[in-house]
Amino acid sequence: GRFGRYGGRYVPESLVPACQAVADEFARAWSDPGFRGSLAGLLSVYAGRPTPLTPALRLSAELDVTVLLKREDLTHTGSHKINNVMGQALLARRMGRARLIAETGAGMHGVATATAGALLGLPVKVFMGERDVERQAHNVFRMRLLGAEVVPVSTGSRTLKDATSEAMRHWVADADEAYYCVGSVIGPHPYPMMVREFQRVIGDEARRQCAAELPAAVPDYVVACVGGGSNAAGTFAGFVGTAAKLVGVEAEGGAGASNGEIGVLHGFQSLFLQDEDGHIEEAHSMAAGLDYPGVGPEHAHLRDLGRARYVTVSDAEAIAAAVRLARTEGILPAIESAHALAWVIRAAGTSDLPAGSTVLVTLSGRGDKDVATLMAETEL
Amino acid sequence: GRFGRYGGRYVPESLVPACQAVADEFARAWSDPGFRGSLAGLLSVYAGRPTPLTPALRLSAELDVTVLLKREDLTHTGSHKINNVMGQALLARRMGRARLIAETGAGMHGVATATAGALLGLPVKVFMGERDVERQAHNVFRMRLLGAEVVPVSTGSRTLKDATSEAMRHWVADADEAYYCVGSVIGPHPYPMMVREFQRVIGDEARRQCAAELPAAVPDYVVACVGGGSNAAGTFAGFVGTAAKLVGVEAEGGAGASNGEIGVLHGFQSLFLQDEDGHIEEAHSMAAGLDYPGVGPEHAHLRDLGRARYVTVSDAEAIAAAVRLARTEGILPAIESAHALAWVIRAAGTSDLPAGSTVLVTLSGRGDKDVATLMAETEL
Amino acid sequence: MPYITGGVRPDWTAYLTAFEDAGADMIEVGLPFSDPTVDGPTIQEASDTALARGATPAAVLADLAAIRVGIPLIASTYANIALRPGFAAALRAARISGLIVPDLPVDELAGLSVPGIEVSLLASPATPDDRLAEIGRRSQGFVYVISVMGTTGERDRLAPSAAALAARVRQATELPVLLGFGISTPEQAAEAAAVADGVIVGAAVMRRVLDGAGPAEAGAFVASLRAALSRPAGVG
Amino acid sequence: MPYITGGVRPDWTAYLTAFEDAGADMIEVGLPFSDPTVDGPTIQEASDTALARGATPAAVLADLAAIRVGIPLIASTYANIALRPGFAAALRAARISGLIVPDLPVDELAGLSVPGIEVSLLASPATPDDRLAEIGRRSQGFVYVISVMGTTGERDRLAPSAAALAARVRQATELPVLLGFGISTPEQAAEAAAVADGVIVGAAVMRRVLDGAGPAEAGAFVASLRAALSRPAGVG
Repeated sequence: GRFGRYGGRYVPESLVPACQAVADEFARAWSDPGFRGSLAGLLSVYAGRPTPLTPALRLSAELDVTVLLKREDLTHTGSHKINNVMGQALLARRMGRARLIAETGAGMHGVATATAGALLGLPVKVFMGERDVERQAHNVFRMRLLGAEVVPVSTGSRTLKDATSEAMRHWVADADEAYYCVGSVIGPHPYPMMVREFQRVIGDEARRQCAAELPAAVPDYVVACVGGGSNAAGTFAGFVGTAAKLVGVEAEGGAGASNGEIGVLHGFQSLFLQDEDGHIEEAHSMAAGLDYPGVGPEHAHLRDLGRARYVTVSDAEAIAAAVRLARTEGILPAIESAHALAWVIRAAGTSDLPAGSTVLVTLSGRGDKDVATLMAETEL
Repeated sequence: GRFGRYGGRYVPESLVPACQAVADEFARAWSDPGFRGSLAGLLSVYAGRPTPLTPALRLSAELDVTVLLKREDLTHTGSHKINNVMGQALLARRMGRARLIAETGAGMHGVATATAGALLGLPVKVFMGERDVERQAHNVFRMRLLGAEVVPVSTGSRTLKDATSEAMRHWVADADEAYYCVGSVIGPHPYPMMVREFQRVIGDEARRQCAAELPAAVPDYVVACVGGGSNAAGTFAGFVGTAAKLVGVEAEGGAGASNGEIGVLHGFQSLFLQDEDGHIEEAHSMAAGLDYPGVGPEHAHLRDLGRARYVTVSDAEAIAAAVRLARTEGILPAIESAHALAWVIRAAGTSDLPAGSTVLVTLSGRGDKDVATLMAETEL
Repeated sequence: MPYITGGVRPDWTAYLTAFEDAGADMIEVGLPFSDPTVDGPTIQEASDTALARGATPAAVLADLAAIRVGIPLIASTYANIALRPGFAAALRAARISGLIVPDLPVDELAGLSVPGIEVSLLASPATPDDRLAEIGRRSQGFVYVISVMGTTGERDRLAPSAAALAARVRQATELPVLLGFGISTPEQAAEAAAVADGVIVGAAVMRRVLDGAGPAEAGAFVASLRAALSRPAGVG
Repeated sequence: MPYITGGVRPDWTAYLTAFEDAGADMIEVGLPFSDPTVDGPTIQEASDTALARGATPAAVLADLAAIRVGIPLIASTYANIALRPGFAAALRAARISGLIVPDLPVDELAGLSVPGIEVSLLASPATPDDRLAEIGRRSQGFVYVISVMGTTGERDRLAPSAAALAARVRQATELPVLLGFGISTPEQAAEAAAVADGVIVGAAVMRRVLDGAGPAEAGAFVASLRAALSRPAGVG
């Protein structure tokens, strides 16, 4: 359950058996070809895998680096989140659990969980801060369309952190029946490891695609955005054993790996933004998926090892990168994914990313959800 | 240029040479393995083809018919429109045209054309009625993000029909430089035939997938929604030579094939809603993509032949079908595509679609664009 | 040949008499259609105005049947109207002698059945020679030469392409050659008449009608155009 | 053992004296944390109130260092606070003798270094026997028995699971067994005391404090609980 100094299982005693049950069942399932076949089948016939590796030809010419885009934006529901929730929902069914619970901030993980629940006929309860319920009425409605129950949380700041607390409380009280579906490579063991395994399909596919497309078989750089870090963890998993340089790109205002200190939150030890008293600080990013004060424990470990590098990008750089990709390739990326591109654009031609390099960028999701935000922020 | 009584090329003399140039170049391109290879390559690495054939397991169990969904909702930009615009944009480039022009109503075809233009570096001019520009600010912004110029049209009713007229006027004045990108199986020859050919990838893929998945190799029924009718034309093209029964589903308020009379509009002869004086009537459907007073000429011909059947579905039935698919399969279809499903739901178990049948339904697009409309129309 | 959109004003037939008095040799009467895709903004506005007044092709033709005009009347309308059953009979009842259908090119002519009515075809600067020959062969009454690539509407000066095309059309037909699209001033009319047998003036007339010009004023404008045509035999 | 959130009111240390006077055997002092994920709404509200007042673990411990209480003080806080360097020294300076860290289960105990402080572990109804044995072996001071699956907070009656678990824990340890979670009335306290060595009452006390009960009123509530414990030697 550890990645170097990080990870672990910091949960109330009441939840230890529930976490252990998930860990045990995941271990069995992951070594069961039947389970893996079911998951691979769903990801293929339902979620649209494999996703393409798209050469960004015009952007590459402008930057003088070869940019390859791993297209998670083309999956069902529009982001890599589906890889993970399909895996966990199948696991929950295998465990005989009666329902799924999840927390959500902007609503993306909630929609993904509601989707998986609808597909498998598992009722879904999504905990969401009251303020987020108001701000994200579209996604609330979408979850309800999918048959999920959205539970508004009125405690504390009435946002994601409170929704997370409430979901955990609910899990404690209903640990026998409910399966807690975590949305990123965070949480108590086995979640960070398990979610990485469910997301490694991104990296494994990309590795094969690169081997088929690139003379060198492996790109020089592999770049992904990092909030909790699940799309990056899944991407890196395919390349950690190669010579590719790994780069995780955080939002300036939510840079746990870049600016955090060691601490414990949400069941795991990792790097968190916190004040001198040990209180967790709020993250600030226009990208809801990067708006998290910590980072998955494996990323903290990869940073310590020097195997991956973590950098930050501002909101403004991310917006500019999103617009640029739309203009050059006809692809509007999620503002989260645009962070990864923004670093590539900034670094191209410098010693960080020399001219002539080949760089794989994971487009974790599509930008349709961000059009309103971009409209408010951009003059066209 | 004819499909039985329908089709033709009813355009001003000024445009005849331009249409003929498109027809000639398309004929050359379509028999050129290089062109077809380029297009197939882009559809694969860029647009995410092939799209899956997803068995709708829970809905099938409820209806007692086997429902297979052809997932055009998973393509880049979220609908089958991309198949056509990629083909036409490649053709425009092959013809050395300097820019693309298109008209759009709700904005979907405009966004698709802007996408193709951005990818190939071709400037795009999209004509859009002023009222639509106001109502569809999101899509206008999206087109501009993609680098397209949106030209508001202030004549007449300031909606799609005026945008179409204005685009054709513009084409007349700029026929040497501009390529007119038509969004459906409508318009003067060669557009209805050419767009069908670009969309037949839907039917060809589905045919192969059915052959691999179904004991009978071919479904009993093939169902698709019909506005102009491009996703249906593309789907039907793969099955017209089989024993499958073809069903086109129109919106009650835009049922050219079901309720229209022979006439000429937008350069082609077909079935149109019109009054006793020969004035074209406005269509009324909550599905922007079905809100068209006519139908592609090949559909009119298939109807006359009895080879395909055309039926209508109300707005309310379509909404209910969209919600039902979200609940049973975790897929929110475009409200257009929901029309096809609504007919399946209504007909299942009747002599129109007997219990035990196998039915292929083309999900032409995803429903994300319709969430606001559904919110206004549905109480959850 | 001046143009008037049928039904654009309650007194629209009075313009016909005024145009006749102004020396017009023929008059083109537009039958309004719901989707005038080929027309420019002025004629489209006239068409919308007529439709909003409840004008229908049948009503316009009925208005014509009720009056007497001493010069030929040419109807122009869209294919959707022209291809309807009974259309030829309605034209004949209104004493219409000719027809222009701008969205019905020569290739689709076989589908149009209007016995007793002369169908004039259009030629455009983009039309190649072999096609021009067919148009010349199959056109009736006259050939309508589109002076520029574009739609109907006023323009500052006669396009240079006009003369060249008119000359090419003359090679292809014995019929009179009329020049249209974008002719709006007596100077342009004179220029045009130098290369063609006559001119068709649509938008420039309708602009004035839409701006409130009554039959007398519109007739005076037509007279000014007619006077500018140097050749007395021109079909003005 | 009553509970108070450190820093919840300016006069919060006065509650400690009141609880001592009311007969409490020990007092649990909560050190507020920004993300109290394990606590129920009442304690979370108390924690947020304290944080809003600017309470920090250091300030709360400094408040304690400045007063004298004659009974043991047990700190409770979250792992993120407990694992920080210097935490043990701060506890000792505040004369804290024990520590509860609800999100730090026995598996993670090795990472916690608080020499001189007794770390009490929790047992839950879901804990299997072998694990209970390890908890009994490694807990210090007492074992905190979670009477129900769920978070802190008031409930109508003592859960039936409580007695069974308390008995299982007794098999696993020589330490006193304290029952907590959901005990809010003297009747429940009496029920609990019948199966355990004492009870921990948190939310029921804090609800009153948040509703405005001063030290005297809160002390009276604690006294009523204390009186209900039938066994005089009970750790109330």
